[in-house]
Order: sequence, then structure tokens, then C-alpha cells
Amino acid sequence: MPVLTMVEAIRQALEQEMERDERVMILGEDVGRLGGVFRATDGLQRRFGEARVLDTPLAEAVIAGASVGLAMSGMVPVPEMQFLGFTHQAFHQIADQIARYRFRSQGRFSMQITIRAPFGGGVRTPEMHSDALEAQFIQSPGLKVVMPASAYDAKGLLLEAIRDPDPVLFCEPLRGYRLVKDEVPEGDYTVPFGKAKIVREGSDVTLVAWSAAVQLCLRTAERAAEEGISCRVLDLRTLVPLDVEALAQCAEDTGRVVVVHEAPYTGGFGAEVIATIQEEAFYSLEAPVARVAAPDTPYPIAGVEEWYIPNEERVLKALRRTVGTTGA
Amino acid sequence: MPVLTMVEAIRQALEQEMERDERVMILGEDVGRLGGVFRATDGLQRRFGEARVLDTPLAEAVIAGASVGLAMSGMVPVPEMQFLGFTHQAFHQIADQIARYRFRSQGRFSMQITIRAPFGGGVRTPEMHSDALEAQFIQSPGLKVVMPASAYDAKGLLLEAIRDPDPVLFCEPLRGYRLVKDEVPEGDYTVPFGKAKIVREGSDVTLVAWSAAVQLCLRTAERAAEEGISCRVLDLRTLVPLDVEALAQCAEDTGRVVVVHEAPYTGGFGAEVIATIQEEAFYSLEAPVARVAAPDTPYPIAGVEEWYIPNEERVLKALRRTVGTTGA
Amino acid sequence: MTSTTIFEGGADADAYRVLDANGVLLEGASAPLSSEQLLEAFRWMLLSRTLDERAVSLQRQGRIGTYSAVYGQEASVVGSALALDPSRDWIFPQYRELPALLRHGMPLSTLILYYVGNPLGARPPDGVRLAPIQISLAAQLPHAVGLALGLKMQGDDGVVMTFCGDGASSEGDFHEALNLAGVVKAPVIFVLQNNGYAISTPRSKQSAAPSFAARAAGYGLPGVVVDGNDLLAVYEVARDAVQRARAGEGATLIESQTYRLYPHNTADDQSRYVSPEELEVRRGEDPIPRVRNHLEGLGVLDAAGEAAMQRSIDEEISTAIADAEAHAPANVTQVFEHVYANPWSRVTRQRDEFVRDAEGL
Amino acid sequence: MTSTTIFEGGADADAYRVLDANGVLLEGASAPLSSEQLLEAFRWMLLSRTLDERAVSLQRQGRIGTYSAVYGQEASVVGSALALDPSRDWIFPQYRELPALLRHGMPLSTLILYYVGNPLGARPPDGVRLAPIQISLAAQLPHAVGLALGLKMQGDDGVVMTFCGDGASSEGDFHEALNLAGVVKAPVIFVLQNNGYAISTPRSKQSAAPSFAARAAGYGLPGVVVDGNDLLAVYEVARDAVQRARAGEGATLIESQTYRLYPHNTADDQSRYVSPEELEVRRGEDPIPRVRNHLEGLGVLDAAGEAAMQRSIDEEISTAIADAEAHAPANVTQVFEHVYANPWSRVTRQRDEFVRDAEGL
Ligand SMILES: Cc1ncc(C[n+]2csc(CCOP(=O)(O)OP(=O)(O)O)c2C)c(N)n1
Ligand SMILES: Cc1ncc(C[n+]2csc(CCOP(=O)(O)OP(=O)(O)O)c2C)c(N)n1
Ligand SMILES: [Mg+2]
Ligand SMILES: [Mg+2]
Repeated sequence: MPVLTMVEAIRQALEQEMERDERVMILGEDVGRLGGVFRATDGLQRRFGEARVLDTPLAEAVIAGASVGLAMSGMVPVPEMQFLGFTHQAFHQIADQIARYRFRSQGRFSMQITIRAPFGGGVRTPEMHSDALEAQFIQSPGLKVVMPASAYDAKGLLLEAIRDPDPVLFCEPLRGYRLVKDEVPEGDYTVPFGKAKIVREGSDVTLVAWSAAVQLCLRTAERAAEEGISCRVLDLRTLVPLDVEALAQCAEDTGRVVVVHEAPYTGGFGAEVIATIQEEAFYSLEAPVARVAAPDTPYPIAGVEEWYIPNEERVLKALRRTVGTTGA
Repeated sequence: MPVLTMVEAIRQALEQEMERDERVMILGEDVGRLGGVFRATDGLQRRFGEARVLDTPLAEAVIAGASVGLAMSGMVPVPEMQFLGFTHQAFHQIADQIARYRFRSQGRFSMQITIRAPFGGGVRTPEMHSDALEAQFIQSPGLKVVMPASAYDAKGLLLEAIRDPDPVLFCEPLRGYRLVKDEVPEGDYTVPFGKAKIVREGSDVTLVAWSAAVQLCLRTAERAAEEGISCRVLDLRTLVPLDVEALAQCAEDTGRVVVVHEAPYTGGFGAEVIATIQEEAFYSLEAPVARVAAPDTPYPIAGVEEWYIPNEERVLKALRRTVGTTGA
Repeated sequence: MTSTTIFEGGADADAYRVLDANGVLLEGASAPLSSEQLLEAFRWMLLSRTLDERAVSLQRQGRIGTYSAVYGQEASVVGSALALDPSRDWIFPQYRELPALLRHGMPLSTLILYYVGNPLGARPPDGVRLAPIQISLAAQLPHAVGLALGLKMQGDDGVVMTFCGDGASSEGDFHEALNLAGVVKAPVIFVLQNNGYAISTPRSKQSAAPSFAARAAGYGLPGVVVDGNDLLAVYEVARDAVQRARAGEGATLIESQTYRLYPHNTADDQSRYVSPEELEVRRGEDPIPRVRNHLEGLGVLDAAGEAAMQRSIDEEISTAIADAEAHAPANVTQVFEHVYANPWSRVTRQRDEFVRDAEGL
Repeated sequence: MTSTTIFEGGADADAYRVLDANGVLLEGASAPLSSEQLLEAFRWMLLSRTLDERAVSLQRQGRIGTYSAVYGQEASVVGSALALDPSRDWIFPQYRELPALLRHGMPLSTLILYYVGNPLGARPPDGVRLAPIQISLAAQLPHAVGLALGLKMQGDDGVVMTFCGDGASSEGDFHEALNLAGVVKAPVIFVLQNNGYAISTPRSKQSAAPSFAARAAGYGLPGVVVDGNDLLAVYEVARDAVQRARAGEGATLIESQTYRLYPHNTADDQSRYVSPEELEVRRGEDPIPRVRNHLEGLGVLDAAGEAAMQRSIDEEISTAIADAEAHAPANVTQVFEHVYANPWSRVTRQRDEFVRDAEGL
């Protein structure tokens, strides 16, 4: 099977879906002739024309907002936000319009829209570009939030997203665009939402993560193994829908859990993971679920970001503490 | 001591602070001649003039954004968002500008700004007006989030907020504006941030809440008492800073906790309360911490909102379940 | 509060007009509507006005929620909507355009259901080319542009009309939407109803622009100022814009200068910010007598004719109210329906629990 | 990709001009700047250009992060900034106005520290009336209006200049800021640098407006189009706007039509969207030779003089780079400093733990 980077897998998914379904279109800043600042849409305008790969003015709210109308007209828009941080300019259109239009119109209008947005740190790009904002979209019922960690999942989840009649926020890890490479089938396949994936087996503790943090957890699990700590790694893949059963099962199986994310600590999605686990598997927990996250400070400039985002040492430390702790 | 409604207490705080500190000014939609759609700024324009009580064009982003520059100029702006839901139009200015400007300028510029915004259900007002969005602002380090539940706290916390050199999102419960009445000193006083308050003593279980949900918890605690369940009620007052110690203490004291909020279940601030409690007081917990919240659906139209927002029956049910559960 | 002599609202001297203040055709002007069309328009205006009065009284009785009246803006709303073909064109409303929605195919009883607080009241029937009422001001403008672009891409000859207020036009969404419409030449008509106020905020504090239509040039669009209380002028301007859009010539911004004769909504107290003198002057510019005079001048309407029309309107409204009130009351499952096409497990669990709880009560 | 003959960027025929393409005063025009001022301006332009070249090479060597060059826009930036009095006026930059920041008092070594990735590089020294570089496009415009309003309220006679790009001007914040500026008559000058592109998006796809200055009328503001490659014209237009603002006459929108001769930034590949022909034509409109010719014509600059100027610039830049690189490296506590004036307990705990961990490594 061909090995692709994440950004190649995403590009392939877009191209194949535009080929398969002529309602699918892309719109956003620099998506056309440039092929996107990360080349995720490279060559698509040449292939599908300027209408279906639309270079828009620099205005995130109308990119999201026009997608509402495009979806109503029968198109299947896949807007690109150049960076997830700039969804803030479109927050009212995403959270109050795209997410709720089906509900508001009582099912009359479907919002078959997939908002793609890269994000995440470790590539020396400034605030807003790097911010991990996924938790801010969880309180927007109607919207699904998808966070692939591998090239395989990126393609399969993106195809699932575009075909889902519900709107999806599809967050792509900048750090994974070129660094993450894995086998990607050339043909059509989808990865279902709400099914977390055990990407490494282990028995002492489960590391729960999504997006770029999954790779971090896999690397740390290797090091932990050298110390005799056997880590399972659970990749959530989608935050909404959340795979509640998988979280409960992992807590039951390993009794100990550490959740890792790039977003700030307080109010990050890690809190929801913990709340869900203690609701579903309280009696299986042998230690408090630990969180490894960015501190409660804004995303900093490149010179200090290495301290800001979670690294192997911090995950290891949390693992040691969690495993060293015995049940009450 | 005079008994005031919450909206009267807020108006009094604004008037007294504008009197005390001539840098303090109000800006927003309809805050001037009308005195705000809820009369929170009634009479202030007449008293302090059109410049210090500025009726702005209908544009939330520039109300927030102009406040940045006003603060830089040495003013102390207290912008009003007509409803918390419309902070979404200003999300980029609040989360990425107001919250971070001190950090971005490395301390050169202080954002002494208090954004007032009413919200919350139960008053038959439509979506966006009623949405409880507090959790969406937690992942904006730099910003403090204040949620008074009584008239006394509303005045004291608002004075604290206006004087705090850090920016504050000050959320006022619509339902409490006229319904909540309590004793409010006429003179100057502040209520410190980060100090939760036990508003009712009890020994079997702690109800954790903020804003309008505190009254709901107090009412439910009465009913629970009739059933022989003794409830402590903890009013968080501020979500950022969070009173981590008080949460841990309550969990230790009562062993059981139920958190109640109006916002949707998944990813609400209740998740952070649970995560914090299990981190700080894991071994004291005798049952999983329960959440009572709105379901994971958008705020609905008036005819069905009675089912949507938490009510006494749902809190009681959670209390019974939590108290009926024995430790592992 | 001192009242000034410069009033807010009303039409500029150079706004486009067809009728004079008394409903007489201006010199050289010709009526763009036939007598039958005029009668139809007048009936919508009268229905709108009657509905406002009934709704305000229903609200006082607690039978419906907060209501924003069209009162005073009937010519502006009806004249615009008349230029559309409901079988192919679309409307994206703000919230103060009820007769436009009705004329476009929204059943009155459904609309009333909305004001009663039933979620179903927000759903335009299948085939009715209408977006739901918008709460978030100006958010509908990008939607309208997107739909217009989608129609164009699919070779559909429909055009889109969207309404917004003078207040809403200060939102960033207004700018982003009009700018995109210009670039993609979307077949969309922006009807900006400048009624002098946004709640209490007067036109003069909303913008220093000499006219809102002056903004059109900054997007490469034609902008028109029309006397919004002149039904014929509004219709003509809207019709031309629709023709241009349908012919592939792109978008138009119409500033319809009118006046909100009622308070912002049933919760508002207009006397706090509008002087009695101003209201008095603006009442004299009421669009309804102006059309009535015109129709009487044409000899196609008399007192008896209008009385009959009024009776049929009263009946229509009463029936619609009765229908809406007879509708099954809202129930708990409606909190959960239509949130997702494919709801996820937790939402389904919540629904089951909420329904069980509600039944248990 | 076919290259078209209609190029993006460059100045319209009717843009305001003082110098002809060869740097000769147009008939009837008089120079608004003295020879000394012109020499000062030319030095800023040359410094800017030299800095761009050095920065691009530092970036290639991995010594600084991504860098956006001013290259081609020196007259536009320097001409605008020269109209300000740094002791009382303020600048709110986007990110492509480096010589303006330097002239306003930002030390070059501090700026380089920013590009090196040290948080301290973002802090304008006390007393320097400058906002930090803005990443979120157009977000600085509301800030500028707020500061201008605040100065006015406090009787301060300072004015505020803020820059944004043709791309940024499509954001909602642009609209909301200019509209508010009009209403409150804020002493603010909006310099819209139309350099033909927003990354790869050409001017023609950014807006169908005939000019961006045409938007001013929609806010009740004067709008001016100036040849942004004509230093004298830019200065004159900016000076007039500053005078108006200082005199209490409110805001101005200046569209400075220029061209971005370099790629968007060091990560961009311009050849994907700009034709060699277009670039060739625009290189011929480079603002630097134009001022040089003018200065030579005036007899105040010759090759030797410029060489000396260049040497002092090279030295200044080398010293600043050395200073920045000699600066103590960033450390972990900087993640936590200046987040809150009064940090809360959890943040303090995190800081202590992070610092301990970093020391332990
Ligand atoms: C984004 C947003 N901000 C604020 C409000 C609150 N609000 C509702 S109506 C209104 C005034 C609208 O004025 P205008 O657009 O002129 O319409 P009109 O009511 O005059 O028809 C305001 C401020 C809102 N609904 N949406
Ligand atoms: C709100 C926002 N959206 C998108 C971006 C990404 N971005 C950075 S620069 C740029 C182009 C800006 O173009 P323009 O305003 O014309 O300025 P120029 O680079 O030409 O000086 C874009 C899209 C951003 N920084 N902020
Ligand atoms: Mg209005
Ligand atoms: Mg540009």
C-alpha cells in the first residue's frame, strides 16, 4: 500500500471526493492557484475549475457563512480556514449558524459542511496559528469535531465527514502534515465517527489522546516500556461524537488513565475525558486520571514553545505518578 | 441594609465606580438614553454624559476591540454585550486580543476591561439570548470569568472586576436580574475573585453551581432536606480563577458532589469541576461526581425550554442517585 | 431629554419616489404595477398591520412571546417581496418582514406557532424558498450570498433577496457578505430597511455615512436609495434589481428609508428615546393611507371594498391563530429532534432519559 | 497558468502623485519635504530594504523565524510614518511596516529579538507609542479607533495611524472600525496598503470595488487614493490626514497603491501565482530608485553619499543583530510572565512545576 503523509492523504481524499460527487466544492483563502498554504488543495483548482475551488476574499465569517447558503442550494461545501485560530473570526457563523441551522429550521435544511482547519504547535509558527482550540467547539451542539492523528485516518475520516449530513469541524495537525506518514489505501474507504482506536496495547495505564498528541503518546509509551510501564494508547479520533464506551473500557482494563492534549489545562477537552471516565467507570479507577496539557497561558512565541507544549518528559512524569499511585 | 435586585445592584456598582474613578466608562448597544435593554445602565448617560456612556453602532467586535484601545489610552472601559450569545461576533477580539494583549505586549499594556453580558434561560427569550456559554471562554488564558449569583456578589464582584488590571468577562443571569433580591450595602466593598462561597451548609453531598443555578440548588436543597438528604451548596462565584481548594474541601467534607449548570452537558464547565475534584480529592470521593446540565442540544425556543434547562426534579434525581451510591 | 428638530428615519429628499405624499403619481412617473397587483399589495399591507395589532394584544394576554411589529414598514417589505417569484426565488429574512414571508408561501398559522414558542413554527414548508427568521443580526447576509452563488453554479435562474436593518448593517457580516457578493457576482438583492432606529439607537449614531446605499460603491455594486414608504417606488427598484440579478449582472444594495412606528418589540418603551413630535411627523408618512389614496384615486378601492378586505383579513388571522393554538403543544422530544441527522449515543441517551422523566412527572 | 496582461497591484492612473516615474516633480507640484527630511526618509527606505535582504538570509540560515519583507513598499510605509510625531502620535501596525516602527522609536535589536523568537521582542519600550505587531488581520483597526477615541476624550492631541493590507480590508473588523471612527469622529488615519496581493489572492479577487478608498464614503469619511510608490505623494496625503485628525475633523482612509516585490514571506513561493512579466513591470516601479533620482536631481545625494549611507546602515543592522543574538536566550518562565497582572493559584503552581522540571532536565 502506498505510504502518504497526512497532507497528501487529505489532498487525495479531497480530489477523489470531488471526482465522485460533483456537488463537493472547496472555498477559502489561497486554496486555488496556490493550492493552500500547506498544499492541501494543490492542483485541485486546475482540475475542477475556479468555481468549485474558490479563492475567496480574506474573511473567515463569510467563508463559513456562505457555506450555509451553498449547502442550502444543494452543494457540499468544504471550506478551509487557513488556521483554526481564525475560526474565532467566524465563531458566530460556525457555532450559531452552521451548527444549529438544521435544528433552527427543524430539519428543513441540512448543513452538509466540512470545515477544514490546520492547527497545533511545534512548527515555530505564531499564536493563533498554533492554538489548539478544539474544546471551544464542544459546546456547540449540532457540530461534530474530528481530530485525525494518522494519514490513514485523515483520509477515511475526511471522506466520512464530507458525506455526513451533519456539519463537521475537521482539525488537521500542522506538525503531522509532513511528519506523519503511513499506509493509505488508494481507493475509497471511510472511518466511522465515534470509534476510538487502540493504537498500542498495554496493561498498566491508558494514555488518551487525539491529533498530534497521539504520536507523542506513542513515543512516550516506548520510553515508558523501558521503565517497565506498559501503556495502552487510545486515539479518540473524534471528540464529538465521543466514544464513551472505549473510554470506560480502557479505564476498566487498565485502572489508570492519563489524558494528553496540546490545549491549555483548565477547561480543555481532557476535563471531559476525565468527567466521562469517572461517570462510567468510577469503581475501576485505581488512581486519579492525570492530565498533561499546555499551561493556562496563551500560545507563546517560537523561542519558548518547546516548554509550552506537552513533551515526553512531562507525559512520562505523569505516567510514573499515576502508576506509582495505589488504589485507596 | 437595603434590599436590591441584581440589576439594581449592578447599576449601583457602575454608578458608584464611575463617580469614584473618572477613567471608568461604559460603551455598548443602547446603553445610553435607553439605559440598556434591562436598565442596568439606566440614568448613567444623563449623569455622566454621552462620552462616558457611549451608545455604539450595532457591532460587537468593535465594542470589544475599541475597548482594547481605550484601555491603552488610560480609560477603564466597561463594555456591555447586549447578550452573552453575541460575544460570538466578538470572539476574536475577546479571546485573541483582550485576553492576550498583556502577554503579547509583555506587560507593556494592561487590559483593565470588564465585559458585562447577560445570559441564561427561563425567561422565554430565544437562542443566543439564553445560551450559557461560559465554558467557551475558559480556554482563553488571560481572561477571568465571573458569574455572580446574588445581588450582594454582583455589586462586590463587579467593583472587583472593574478595578482588576486583568480583563474580566462578567456574566449576569437574566433570570436573576429582577427575581434575585438580597441585602446590598450602600457603600463601597469588593468581593475577591477565586473564593467560592458556601451558601448553605450540609453534610451528605455538595451541590456545586454558579450564577442562576445557585438559586436552583438552594431550592432543591430544601426539598432534599425533606427527604433527609443534607446538601451543602457551593457557589463558585468565579470560574477563572477557580477555587480549587474549596472544591477539594467540599469533596473531602461530604464525599459526594453534584455539579449543576445551565450549559450543555458535554464540555461544560462541570467537566472541569469534576476533573479538578478527582485530581485534588480522589480518595475522598464515595461516588462519582454527577452532572446536571442542559442536554447536548442547542438552546430551544420558549415552548420547550422548561424541559431543557435543569430543574429541581433533575437535580433531586441526581442527588438521590449520588447519595444512594455507596463507596467501592 | 431634549427633543431635537432633526428627526431620525424617514426618506431623504433625493430618495427615489413614484408617489407623492398623498399617493398621487409624480409628474412623469408611471405605475409599475397593475391595479390587481396593487390591490394584492394593499391587502398584504393591511394584513400585516392587522396582524401586528392582534399580535400585540395576544402578547399582552400572554398567548404569544415577544413580538416585533412591521408597523410603518409595510410598503418597504411588501414592495420588495412583490418583485420576487416565489416559485424560484428565495428570501432570507431578518425578523421584521412578516408579510414578505407570507406572500412567499409561509403559512400564517405556522408563523404564529413560532411566536407561540413551538419549534415547528420555524420550519418553512418543503418547497417554500425561505430561510428561518434570524436572531443573530446580519448573520443571514453571508447565507444569502452563498445560496445565490450555489444557484448560479448550478444554472438555476433563481435570485435571492435578503433583508437587514440599519443597525444590522454595522455588523462585520454585512461587509464580508457584500464584498463577496461583488467578487462572485452573486444574484442577490440586499434590502437594507433603514427605519431610523436599532432598538433605541438612532440612525445618526449608527453611521456617519450620508446614506447606507453609499456603501455599495465600496463593493463594486449599484446602490439605490428609495422612499421606503412609497410602495410603487420600492417595488420598481426591487424589480430592477431582481432583473439585473437574473440577467447575471450581480447584486444590488437597496436602502429603503422608512420608519418604525411601533416600539422595537413588545418589551420596548419607545417613549424613552423618541419624542412625541417626531412620532407625530412620521405618523403622517404612514405608507398605508398613501397606497389607499392611490387606489381610491384609481377608482379600484372604496370604503366598502376595504371593509370587505378587512373582514376577510380578520377572518384569515383568526383562523390562523385558532389553528396555531389548536396545534398539539410542544413536547420534550422536540428538544432533541433535528439536532443531528445522525445523533450520537450520548444525545440519544439523554433524549431517552428526558422523555422518561417527563412522562414520570 | 496563463499570464494575463491585466496585472495586479500598482497605482491607478488617477492616484495622487507628486513625482513622475523618474523622480521628477510633476508640473505644478511642490515638494512637501525639505532636503534633510527627504534624506532621512531615503535612509529609512534603504535601511528597510537592507534589513529585508539580511533577514531573508538570516531566515535561510535558521537564525530567525518566518519573515515578511517590506520590499517594494518602502515609500508607502515610510511616507506615511513621516507624517507622525512620535512624541505624541501612535502607530498600530499589521506586520509589514518595519521602518515605520523603527522611525517611531522601536529599537532595531528589539525587533530582531522578535524574529528570533524571544517574547521580549514584542514589547515596545515604555514611552514608544506603538502597538505590538498584529497576527490577526484587521483586529488592530478597532484598537486604533478605541485609542484615538480615548485620546480625544482625555484632551490629548495625539493622533493614531493604523496600517492594514488589501486582504485584511475584507475582514468584518475593517467595516466595524471605520464605521465607529466615523460616528465618534476619532482622530485616526487608516493606511490601507494595497500591494496587489494577500498571500496569493490577487486584488481582483479581493474586492470588486473600483478602489478601496471608495469605501470611505460609506462611513462618512474622506477617502484618498495615492501612488504608494511615490514617497512625496504618500507623505503629503498622510500629513493632510494627520492635520485633519489633529484639528478634530476625524478620520481618513488612505489607499496606498503599491506592490509587494518579494514573496508573502520566507515560506511562500510567489512563482505559483505571479507571472514573470508582471513582476518585471512592477520592478520597474520600485520606489527606491524613484526617490534616489529625485535626490540626485536636487543635488543632495550622489553615489559616494549613498555608499556612505549604506555603510552606516549595514553597520547599524549588524550591531542590532549581534545585540539581539547576544541577548540572554528565552527561558521557561517567559511562558508564564505577563499573562495576568494577578495570576491565579493554578497558574502559579504550573509555573513552579514547569520551572522545576526545566531545571531538572
Ligand atoms: C448580533 C446581534 N447583536 C445584538 C442583537 C440584539 N438586537 C436585537 S434587534 C436589535 C436592533 C436591530 O436594529 P435594526 O437592524 O435596525 O433592525 P430593526 O429592529 O430596526 O428592524 C438588537 C441590537 C442581536 N439580535 N444580534
Ligand atoms: C484573520 C486572519 N486570517 C488569515 C490570516 C493568514 N494570513 C496571514 S497574512 C495573509 C494575507 C494578508 O494580506 P494583506 O492584508 O493584503 O497584507 P500583505 O501581506 O499583502 O501585506 C493571510 C491570509 C491571518 N493572519 N489572520
Ligand atoms: Mg432599524
Ligand atoms: Mg496585500
